[in-house]
This record gives sequence, C-alpha cells and structure tokens, in this order.
Amino acid sequence: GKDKEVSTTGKESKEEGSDGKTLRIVTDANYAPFEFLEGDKIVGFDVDFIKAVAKEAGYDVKLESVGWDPIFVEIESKRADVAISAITVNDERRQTYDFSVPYFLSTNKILVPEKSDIKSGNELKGKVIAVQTGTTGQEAVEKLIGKNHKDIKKFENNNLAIQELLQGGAAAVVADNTVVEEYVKNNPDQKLKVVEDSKSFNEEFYGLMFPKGSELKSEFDKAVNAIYENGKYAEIYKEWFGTDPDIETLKAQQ
Amino acid sequence: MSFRWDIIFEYAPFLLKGTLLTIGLSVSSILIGTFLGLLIGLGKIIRNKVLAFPFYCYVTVFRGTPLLVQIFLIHFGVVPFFTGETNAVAAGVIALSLNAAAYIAEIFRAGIQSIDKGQTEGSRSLGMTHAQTMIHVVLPQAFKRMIPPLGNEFIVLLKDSSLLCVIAAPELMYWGKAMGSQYFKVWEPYLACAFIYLFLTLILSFVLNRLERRLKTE
Amino acid sequence: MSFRWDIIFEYAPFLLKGTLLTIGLSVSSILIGTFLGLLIGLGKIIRNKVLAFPFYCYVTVFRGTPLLVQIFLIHFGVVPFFTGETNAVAAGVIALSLNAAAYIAEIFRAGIQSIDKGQTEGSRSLGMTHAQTMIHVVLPQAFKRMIPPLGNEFIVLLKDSSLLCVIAAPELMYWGKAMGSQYFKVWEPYLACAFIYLFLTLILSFVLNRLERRLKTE
Amino acid sequence: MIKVENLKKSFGNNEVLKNINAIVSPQEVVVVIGPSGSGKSTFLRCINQLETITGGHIYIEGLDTTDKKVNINKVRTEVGMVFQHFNLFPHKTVLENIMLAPLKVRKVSKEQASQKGMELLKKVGLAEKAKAYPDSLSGGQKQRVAIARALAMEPKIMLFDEPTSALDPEMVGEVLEVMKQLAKEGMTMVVVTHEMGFAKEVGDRVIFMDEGYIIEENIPSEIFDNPQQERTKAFLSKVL
Amino acid sequence: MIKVENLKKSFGNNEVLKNINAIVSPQEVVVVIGPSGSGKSTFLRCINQLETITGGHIYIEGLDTTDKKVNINKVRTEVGMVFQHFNLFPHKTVLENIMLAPLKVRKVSKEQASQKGMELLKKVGLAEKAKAYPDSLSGGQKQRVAIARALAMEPKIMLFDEPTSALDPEMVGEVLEVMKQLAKEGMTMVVVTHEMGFAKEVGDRVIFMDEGYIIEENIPSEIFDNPQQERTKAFLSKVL
Ligand SMILES: Nc1ncnc2c1ncn2[C@@H]1O[C@H](COP(=O)(O)OP(=O)(O)OP(=O)(O)O)[C@@H](O)[C@H]1O
Ligand SMILES: Nc1ncnc2c1ncn2[C@@H]1O[C@H](COP(=O)(O)OP(=O)(O)OP(=O)(O)O)[C@@H](O)[C@H]1O
Ligand SMILES: [Mg+2]
Ligand SMILES: [Mg+2]
Repeated sequence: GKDKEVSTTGKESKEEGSDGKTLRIVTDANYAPFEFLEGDKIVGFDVDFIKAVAKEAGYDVKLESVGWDPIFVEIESKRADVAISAITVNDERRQTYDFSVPYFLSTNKILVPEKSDIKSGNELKGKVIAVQTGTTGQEAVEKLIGKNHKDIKKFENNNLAIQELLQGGAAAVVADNTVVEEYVKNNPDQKLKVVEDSKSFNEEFYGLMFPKGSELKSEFDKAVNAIYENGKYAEIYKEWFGTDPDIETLKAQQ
Repeated sequence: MSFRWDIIFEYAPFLLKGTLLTIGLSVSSILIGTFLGLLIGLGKIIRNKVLAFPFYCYVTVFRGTPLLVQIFLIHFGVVPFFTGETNAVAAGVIALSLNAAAYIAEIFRAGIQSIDKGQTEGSRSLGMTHAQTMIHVVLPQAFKRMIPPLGNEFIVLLKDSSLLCVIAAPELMYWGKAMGSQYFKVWEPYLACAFIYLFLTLILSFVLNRLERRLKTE
Repeated sequence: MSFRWDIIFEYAPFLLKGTLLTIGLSVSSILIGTFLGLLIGLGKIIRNKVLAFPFYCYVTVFRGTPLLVQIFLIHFGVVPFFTGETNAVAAGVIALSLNAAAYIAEIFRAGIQSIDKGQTEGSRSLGMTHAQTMIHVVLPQAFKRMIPPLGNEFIVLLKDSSLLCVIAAPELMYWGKAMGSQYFKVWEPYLACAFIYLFLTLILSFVLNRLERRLKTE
Repeated sequence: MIKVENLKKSFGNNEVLKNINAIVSPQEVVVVIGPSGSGKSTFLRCINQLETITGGHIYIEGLDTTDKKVNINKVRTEVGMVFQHFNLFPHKTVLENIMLAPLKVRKVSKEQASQKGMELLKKVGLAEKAKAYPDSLSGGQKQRVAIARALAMEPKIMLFDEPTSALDPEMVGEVLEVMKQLAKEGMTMVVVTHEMGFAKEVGDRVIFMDEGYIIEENIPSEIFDNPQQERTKAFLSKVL
Repeated sequence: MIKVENLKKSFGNNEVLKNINAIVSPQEVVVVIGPSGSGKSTFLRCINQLETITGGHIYIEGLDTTDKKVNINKVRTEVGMVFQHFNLFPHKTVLENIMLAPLKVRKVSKEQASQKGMELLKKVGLAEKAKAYPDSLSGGQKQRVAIARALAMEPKIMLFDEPTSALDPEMVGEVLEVMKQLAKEGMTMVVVTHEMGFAKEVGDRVIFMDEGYIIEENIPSEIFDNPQQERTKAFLSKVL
C-alpha cells in the first residue's frame, strides 16, 4: 500500500477530493501491519481501511499518530473524533467509549520455539505466556487462564514479548496471527513456529473507537457495512494479508 | 541473531531528525528550566515560611512524581486548556522545563547557601540592599558553583526527553520505536539510540568540563 | 470526563502488590548500588590513570545512556546469558543497581574529596596506611556528607523503578498499565500511581531528613 | 556619635550581650579587648545592625537605629565595617570591589567612583593592584583593600573586627599602619583587636569585655599598667 | 637524628625548596622562622614524607627515607607532627583520637591504648575531656589534644607547623607551655613558629628561611640581636 499513504506524523494531511468535514482520527503507529511508520509515513491495513470508510461516510481524514495512552485521552475528551489502532472491543471498554461494528476478526495464534511441544491453547495452562498489553492476545489468554494471572507477562509491544520468548522467559507468545506470521517471516533465523488453535481462543474483534455518545458511530457502522458489500474491504484486506476476509463472521457479530 | 545494519541506515535520516529535535527540546527546556529554577530557588529561601510554602510544594511534587505522569498531565491537561489543542513539542518543552526547574531550584538554593555568609555581610555592611547583594555579590558567585550540578541536570534532562515518545513527540526515541515496530526488532533501535544518547552526553560533558575549567581560571 | 474510582478500588490489591515490589526492588537496588558505587568511586580516585580508566568508563556509559536501554540489555542479554532464562525481577535489581552505582560512585568520590586534606595528613602522619586512613578517618566522615545526595539518588531510583514495567516486572507501574489497558483509562492508573510514588518519596524524604538531623547532632 | 543603651542580644537561649552601655565620641578611637566568646564581635555587629538586637537602643548621630522607621541601609552607609576575613568579593577586581557600593547605593557616576577608588587605593598603597583579583593578593593587601572599600562610602564611623588576626605576622604592620593613618586623620573608630601595641599607641580608650558585660574601661595606660578588675588582670597576664 | 642533604622540592615549575642542608641532633629544639611562602611548611612536610621530594636525601636516625625500600609508614611512626589546624578527627572522641593510631598501627591492646591515652591527656591537662568530641573544645584544647595524639605513637622526633597561629591569643600560652614541657623532657623538636618569645626561651637553634633557602642559622640570641643577613634583618623588623 505504499502508493496510498498520505499521512504524516505529527502534522496532519488531508485527503483531497471530497467536500465533507475533516475528522481528526488518532492512532498509535506502532503495530505492524495494522498501523506503523514507514519512514515518516503512517501506513498499514487500518490506515487504508479508515480512509475507505471515511470516504464512504463522506468525511475527510486527518490521521495523527499520538501514541497509545494518548489515544484514550484524546477520545474521552472528545478532541479527536475517531480512533483506529487495532483496538480490541470488550465490555469494560464499552463503559467509557463507543465502538463501531467490528471491522476485523483477530485470530490469535501461538508463537513458540520450534522445539516446543505446545500444540493448542489449552496446553498453555501452567506455562508462562507473554503478550502485548491491551491486545486481543492478552484478552484471549486472560479468558483462558484468568485475568491478571501470574503466568501472564504483559509487555508494551509484541517485539518485547517475543524477545522474552527468545530469551527463555516465556514459553509462548499469543498475538494476532498477522503479527506472529509477519514476525516469523521477517526473522527466519530465530527458529520459531506458529501454532494455530481456533478452539481454545474466543474470537476477538477490532472496532473503531468513538467518544461516548458520538453521532459518528451510526454513520460509520453504515459505511463499514457498505464497504463490506461493495468489495472495497476485501480488496484492502487482500492487499495487506494476501487472503480473503471472513466477512460472514464479522457481520454475524453485529 | 543477525544485527540488521541496513534498517539502521534506512532510518538514519529519521534518527538524525529525531536527534535534532531531542537537542532542541533539551536546550530550550534547560534554558527555561534554569530561569524558573532560579525563581523557585529564591522562593524557597524566603524567610517567611508561608510565602516559601508554595515553592516548597512545587519542588516536592515535581521531584516526587514520575516525569511520565507530568508529561501526560501537561500534554492533555495544561496545553489544551490554554490553546484548545494538544501539541506534543510544546507539552514536551513545558513538562521538561517544569520538571527540571524543581531540580534546578534545589541546585540554586544549595549554590546560594554555599556562598560564605561573610560575602553577604560584607555587602550589607556597605549599605547595599538585600536585592543588590543577591544580584551583584551572591548570585554571580553561586552561578559558578552551579555549573557542575547544572551540567548533570542537563544530561539527565537530555536522557529524560526520551520519555516524550509516549506523547508522540518525534524525538530520537520516537523514531527508534517506529523502526522497531516496522521491523519487529528490539536491539537495533535501542542500541542505535543508546549510542546517539551516549554521544550527545559525552559531547555535553566535554563542553561542560571546558566551561568549568575556563570559569575556574577566570 | 468521569473519574472511575471503582476501577482503582478493583485494582487496589494489585497496586498494593506492585507497591511492595517497587519498594523491594528499590531497597535492594540502593543497597547493592551503594556497595558497588563505593567500589567504583574508590576506583575512580586511584591516582594511576590506567587503573582508574575502566571505572571512569563505567560511570560514563551508565550515566550517558538511557536507563531503559540498560534495562533491556540486562533483561534480554545479561541475565539469560548466565541463567538461560529471563527473570524480570532479577534483571530489574541488577539494572537499577548498576545504574545507581554509577551515580553513587560520583557521590562517593565527591564525598571523599570533600573531606579536608588535613584529615588524611593527620592520619598518615601518625603512620597509618592509606587503607587505614580511608577506613577509619575519611570514609566515616564522607558517609555523613553523602546522606543527602544518597537520599536524592534513592528517590530517583524509586521513581526509575517504574521503567521496569517494560520488561513486565510486576511493580507498581506495571499494574497501573494493566489497569489502564483493561479499561482504556489513562488518568486513573497514572494519577493513582503518581500519588503512590509521591507518598513513597515523601516518606523517604522524611526518614532521610530525620537521619540527617540525627547524624548532625551526633 | 554612637550611644549604646542597655544593649542586649541573645542567640536562642544564649544571652551573649547582657547589658552594654557605651558612648563613642566623634574622632575617638575605642579599642575593645576581651577573651574569645566574650561578645566583642557581636557588639560590633549590633552597632551596624548585622544582628538584630534583643533589647536596648543604639543611637548613631542621634538616630535610633533600632527604630523600625529608620532605613538601616542608610545607617550602614554611615558606618564602615572591616572584618577579620576581609570578605572581599572574589569575582570582582580590587577597583570594582571598591566601586560597587558607591555605584549602586550612592548612585555616583562611574568616572567619579573610579577616581575616588583610585585615590583610596593610593592611600592604602595599592594603586598598582587596581585591576588584580583579590585571590592574587596577600592577606595584608586584602585587608587594606577591604579598608579602602569601606572608606569609599565615606562613612563617619569605622568598625574593625580583629582586622589583623587572620594575617601572617609580617603583614600585620602594614594594616595597622593604614589604621593609624586613619585615626590621625580624625576618623571615629571602634576596633576589636588583640594588638596591644596598637591599643596603647592609637587608642583613646580601651574597653575590656567578658561574658557579655563591659568589665572595665579606661585610657590604655591605665588598663594595661593598672587594671582594676581581677578578670582584666587574668586576661592581660595571658596575652601580654 | 635528622640529616637533610641537598633537599629540593618543586610543585610543577615552582621550586619551593631549592637546596636545603640541615642537621637536627638528638634532644635539640630547632625553630624555623621566615616569611609566608618561604617554604617552612614544605620543609617540615618533606621530613615525614607528606610531600614526595624532588631531589636530595633525608636521613632519619641514619635511615634514608627517600629510599623506596624504606617503609614510610614506619618512618612516620617515629616522627610525630602537629599541624596549624589541629586536624583532629571530628567523628571520634578525644580519647579515641589518641588511641586510633596505637590500636591500628602499633596493634596494642585496647586497655593499653586507653591507659596510655589517659596518661597523655593528663600530661596536657585535659583528662576530663577524654569523652568530649573535638568540636566542643576551644582551639587551645584542640591543639593540646593534637600534641597528645602525636605523642601516643611515642615518636623520637616531633614536628610542629605553626601550632599556635590559628589560636585566640589567650590560648597561645597553654599550648606553648606543653611544648616547653616536652622540650625540657628531651624531645627532639623542629618548630615552625612566629612566637619569637618561645624561640628565644626554648630554641637551641633558629633557622631563618626565605624563598626556599636557609638564609641564616644560629643560636636564638645571635639571630635576634645580631642578624647577619639583610633579609633576616628586614624580616625581624616587621615581626618583632
Ligand atoms: N550567629 C550565632 N548564632 C549563635 N551563637 C552565636 C552566633 N554568633 C556568635 N554566637 C555566640 O555568641 C558568643 C559571642 O560571640 P562573639 O563572636 O561575639 O565573641 P567574640 O568576643 O567576638 O570572640 P572571638 O574573639 O572568638 O571573635 C559566643 O558564645 C558565640 O558562640
Ligand atoms: N600543594 C601545593 N601545590 C602547589 N604549590 C604549593 C603547594 N604547597 C605549597 N605550595 C607553594 O609553595 C610555597 C611555599 O609554601 P609553604 O606552605 O611551604 O610556605 P610557608 O613558609 O609554610 O608559608 P606560611 O608561613 O604561609 O605557612 C608557596 O609559594 C606555596 O604557594
Ligand atoms: Mg570575634
Ligand atoms: Mg606554612
């Protein structure tokens, strides 16, 4: 998607072409391949997705990478209109924010050393698991073995969690399939393998996050469904992940 | 484990940009912090305990809480309150300055109190007022003694500026993190940043040493 | 914006646990750091430049690079190299101790050099060796003068221990972040942590002040 | 010129000056002697308000300096003081040391201050050191500069607190010489000193203090050759 | 006892002692006088190796102390030194100050050190201050403790560097008294002092130093009443 990105960090940049209002959208460009910096350009699946959705809804986009914690302050204080940052939806968070219909089905996979005999999520019990704080990976593992369980180590980002695994501090990392697969692809010399287990883990979804009571939510829900329908979503998905999306599951959640 | 020099080279222009912002942030913060620190330091040595109390509290709070929290408070609370929008660089300068001011206030207080009482008495006995004595006799001497601790504070501040990456101020560490998350690498960005910080602090130490020596022989 | 006290209460047991670990990490690090700092400080004042050089480098590197990087290096590099696996608490204590040791070394050096040369001469003129002079004459006096800067260093270390959350050492800040990420709340965890840190540093200042005063009147 | 009435001064519970009454007439040279800790320095420091007094009154040229309405900075310009440890400003040259107060307090012009400063330096025999910094001077030279600095404010009274006791013996003479010259020119002086030779030669009156009291005062020849009080005798037997 | 041969000492480019030859015989009291900066302190400090000398030899009881094989700590136990500023250890009581070196260097027992310490304190008239800390003593008392401390090592020679010049005048006598007593008991002493009265009364020989040279040496009466050199005359005219 290198040709599509337009945004820069810190400073805003506007998508020309439509005549709608410009929305301030915040992200933390530190989570490849959803949103990350390529040089000083914010790129990733989320970036292309939000642009498509906003266009559909008739808005211009001013995308800004503000850092992880700041996202929530920006939204809660209504200084930003929307946040997109591979944000996992859960009930506790719904107490404070509104979320769009799910726009991404996150499949969690287990990253283990090649020699490991872990074959499923249930075998993780009793082992130390490293995750990134606030991700679907954490969510999934906590549902499996308990919230704030002592065997869960929460790291600021997946890099560190994986590093912990490499240095023997954890038996496995649980994270988005895209993240772990990308990692293994990028680092073939590390002797890691990906374990799939669709049974042990619940399905986790990403949503767009709005201030509580935002009127944009319904407009964006509609727009999301619209690009599910018109094939735009599948196009972007395929471009980033090389496969077709499971739109049925996403829609079933609504 | 292979060390990916190529990604460091790829990110070199950004690291350079980040380094320049780091320097800019640090220099402006130390200047503002020194000015504020002087005022607060003078406030703390007021004889009247009631008047000195707010300054005392300022120093206690800013030295007693993590800088990270101060950065958040200023970024999301103080700056938007005045300008209506967030600005990471402005918030960074303000947070670092206010934090440094608390430490510098202590340096000033110690510097002023380290000047022999005889100097004040010599000056007062000539009929100079308290203010004149401070300005013409005590402060010029105190400043000289404060160069080494101020230099240390500057080094601390330079390294602390790396915390501004949490509010996405595009300084050195911010770009290091960006590099790490694009390529899923830990060592390359952190070691590269560490070397740049070390380089900056070494240059700074060198300059400060020269300055100190020059002031001594003066 | 509503402040969610309920989530603070929900996380109170974790925050308490984290606070205890923070205290444990800080206390053990300051003890080990003081011991190492003494050795390094003594190393730095060796007359022989060649022997003093490694100590000089140690201090330069540890003071010139961000603690964050040191934490990573020790957690992912040093500890696993020796034990084959990571251990956040061990790495935390080691990183904080080694970092503090560099600063404490400077405090020791300054403390030792602040003792009037007449003390050393008085002792040497009685036939005591250099080592005896250090142990019985210089260090006991230097220690007293080092209490205030050591106290400051302790406070800095206490706050710096919050950086250990990046390697998932379950100290105070770690639990603060966990709380934040569960609810996507920022103010509640950071302010709660800030207050706990402030509380800890205030207690520490108080204890140090008492200690200092007692030593003075002794 | 100076009138001290029932002066009392305590530091906390420690009453250092217990009840001091003294008069210094114009052009008089009063020498204060007494054992260490007897309150001599405190007495001098009270005269120009470097210590706030606990009780009593101090009149300088008829003005009650303990009155809150009186501007003490004004009073101090009339009373020059020379300290045991010189208290020169190390970051200023000798001439700048002398010019500072006239410039800032009397607001004279730079030329005037500099001219006056050079005159005073000539008087104390240090004209060639005008551009030197205090640290490069010997103790005796420092003290002579300190005297010149005090004189630059054209005080009516000069107070000296052991001006020679921090000096190497061979430098004592040069400072005493300057002080003798001043006395000869008619300056009113109060001098705390252990230089009994100076007291005998220059002093119009000697005050002996002990434990916060004035024990005895008299003309020098009487005090030294015919002390009345036991304590005076004991003290003089140790120092002469 | 002490033989100094062609002693030279430089600090950087500054040659402070230029060519010193001197002999001190057993039980002799040698007084060193001279203007400030002439090298008197440096001379004393070279004798017990507080300064490493640049050239020449110093023999103490026949032993060449500049020989690298000689243990200087051993030499120093034979040579006691008393400083201008006392250099007592402020964190130890008076008695502990005195006991420290015998305990650590001579390895005597605690009882023995304490007994000896009390004896010495009695000798300098301060037995009742054994448990006091130095900060609570007057200058004269501090200096007497310093002398006792040096004596506790039972040195064969005592060096004094202006032992009374930091004291208030009424305390000078008590220190000189102790030194006179020591001299009478036959201690070999080298004393740098400005107390000419002491030099005359106690000194067997006076050495006058200036600019790093020994200018003149003689018995006190000759030096003071009949100095041969111009520089000696000039110096004495200032200090007497
Ligand atoms: N700032 C102070 N605070 C408390 N006590 C003080 C202070 N200044 C002086 N004193 C005490 O007051 C007493 C008198 O001191 P002062 O300096 O006037 O004596 P002095 O006669 O000048 O002695 P000296 O000859 O040693 O200078 C002493 O006991 C001293 O400890
Ligand atoms: N550690 C040192 N480093 C450099 N120069 C020194 C040092 N010690 C002494 N000097 C210089 O050596 C010279 C002689 O000093 P010394 O102290 O021996 O003189 P002194 O005769 O004892 O004088 P005083 O009567 O002032 O004590 C002086 O010029 C002094 O500046
Ligand atoms: Mg006095
Ligand atoms: Mg000397």
